Amino acid sequence: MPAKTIKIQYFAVLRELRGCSEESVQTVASTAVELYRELQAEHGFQLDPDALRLAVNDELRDWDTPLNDNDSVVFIPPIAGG
Amino acid sequence: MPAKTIKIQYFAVLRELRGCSEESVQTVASTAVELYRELQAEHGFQLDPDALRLAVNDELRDWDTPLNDNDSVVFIPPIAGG
Amino acid sequence: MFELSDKPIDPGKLTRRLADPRGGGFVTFEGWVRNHNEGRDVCSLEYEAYPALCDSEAAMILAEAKEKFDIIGAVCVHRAGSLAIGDIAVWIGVSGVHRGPAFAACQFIIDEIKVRLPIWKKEIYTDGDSGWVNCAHCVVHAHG
Amino acid sequence: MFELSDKPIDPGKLTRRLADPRGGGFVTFEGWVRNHNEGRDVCSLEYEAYPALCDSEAAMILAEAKEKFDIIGAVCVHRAGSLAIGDIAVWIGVSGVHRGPAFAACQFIIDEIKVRLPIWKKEIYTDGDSGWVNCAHCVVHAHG
Repeated sequence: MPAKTIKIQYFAVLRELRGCSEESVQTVASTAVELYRELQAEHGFQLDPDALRLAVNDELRDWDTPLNDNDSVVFIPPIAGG
Repeated sequence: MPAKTIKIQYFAVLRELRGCSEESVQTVASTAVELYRELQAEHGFQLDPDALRLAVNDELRDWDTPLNDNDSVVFIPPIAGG
Repeated sequence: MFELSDKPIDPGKLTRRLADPRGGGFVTFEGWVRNHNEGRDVCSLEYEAYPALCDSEAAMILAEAKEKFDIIGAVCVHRAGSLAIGDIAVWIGVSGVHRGPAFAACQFIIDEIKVRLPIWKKEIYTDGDSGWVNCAHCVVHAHG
Repeated sequence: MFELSDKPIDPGKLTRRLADPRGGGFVTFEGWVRNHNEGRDVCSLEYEAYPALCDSEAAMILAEAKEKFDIIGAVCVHRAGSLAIGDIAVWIGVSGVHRGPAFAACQFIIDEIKVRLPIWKKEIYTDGDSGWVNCAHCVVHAHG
């Protein structure tokens, strides 16, 4: 499976845990949940996917959404607006 | 029964029908509804007491409230605030 | 706090009276003068009030709201005099620690204000006619 | 209309956008920064937002409100950045011909905004500690 380039934006607690707002990664992950598992392993994120929501290309998506080259991904921590 | 002096304030449609905002009347009426009936007879008010509410000395009262000398009375037409 | 006002209502100023560091939710209601009512084109309005009874009824309504709902503060101002389309006829502001009670109290207050405050509204129509709102039958009888 | 704003919210200016001669009832909600939350004394807040998804979700919420309720217009502005106690974090205004739908729509919009907009709130406490609201377990795990 060829590697894809995925842009990731981090917000709030994940931005602090990762130590940056944005990065591009090379991955062979076929779905968003696989990508998240890779990042968890690499950075030690302790948040379970169940606690997060997912956006791909700025739209809310399921965790088993397939990833394409140049997709932009956001893992959304528990929100607290208003 | 001795005559009492009653101050009457008129508002809205009753003020227009009576042609004044306030007057003092001498009356032997023992209750507010009797006074209203006298005024109806004198000025041709066609509004039924059922369509009005009553205040005596700036407090809401029943129509059979007894009147005392120097009481202040308001007959309240249907309201429309807000 | 309730006030009958002959002057335009200033929501910003009234809001500042309700500022409170404990407050998390703030709900306001403004009643605006509409350009139509019951199928007729309205040009302007005259509000007439019975001040003493307005004050005591409004104080009672605000006290009831504070008893029924978990709110911090409530303010209501009602206009008297001549109003144009778009003018604020009544302003209600309610602050609370949480928003649910603030919404409920604000609705309660305007509902009660509408049925309990001795205030009358004369509509002046674009065709030159005019009439006391909710008093169509009074006028008919008066002319009858 | 929805807007994320880095600057203080001006309710008067936003209200003027909703002025409409047909409007009879106007309801607003302001979310204020409280000096306490879940038993802790709060000193200030940082709001962080994911702008692109905020815009599309908020547009959807406002469209849903207009479909569900008989209203004329609805505006929502949410702050981003540093806020002090008493600052307006979110402002919603809804105009309607009648007040019932305006109240219902305003409540609907704030309820949906709270659960759907990707916005995060970091509370800075008077004891110097800080934390992401609704994310206590995230922080615990992060330190674990």
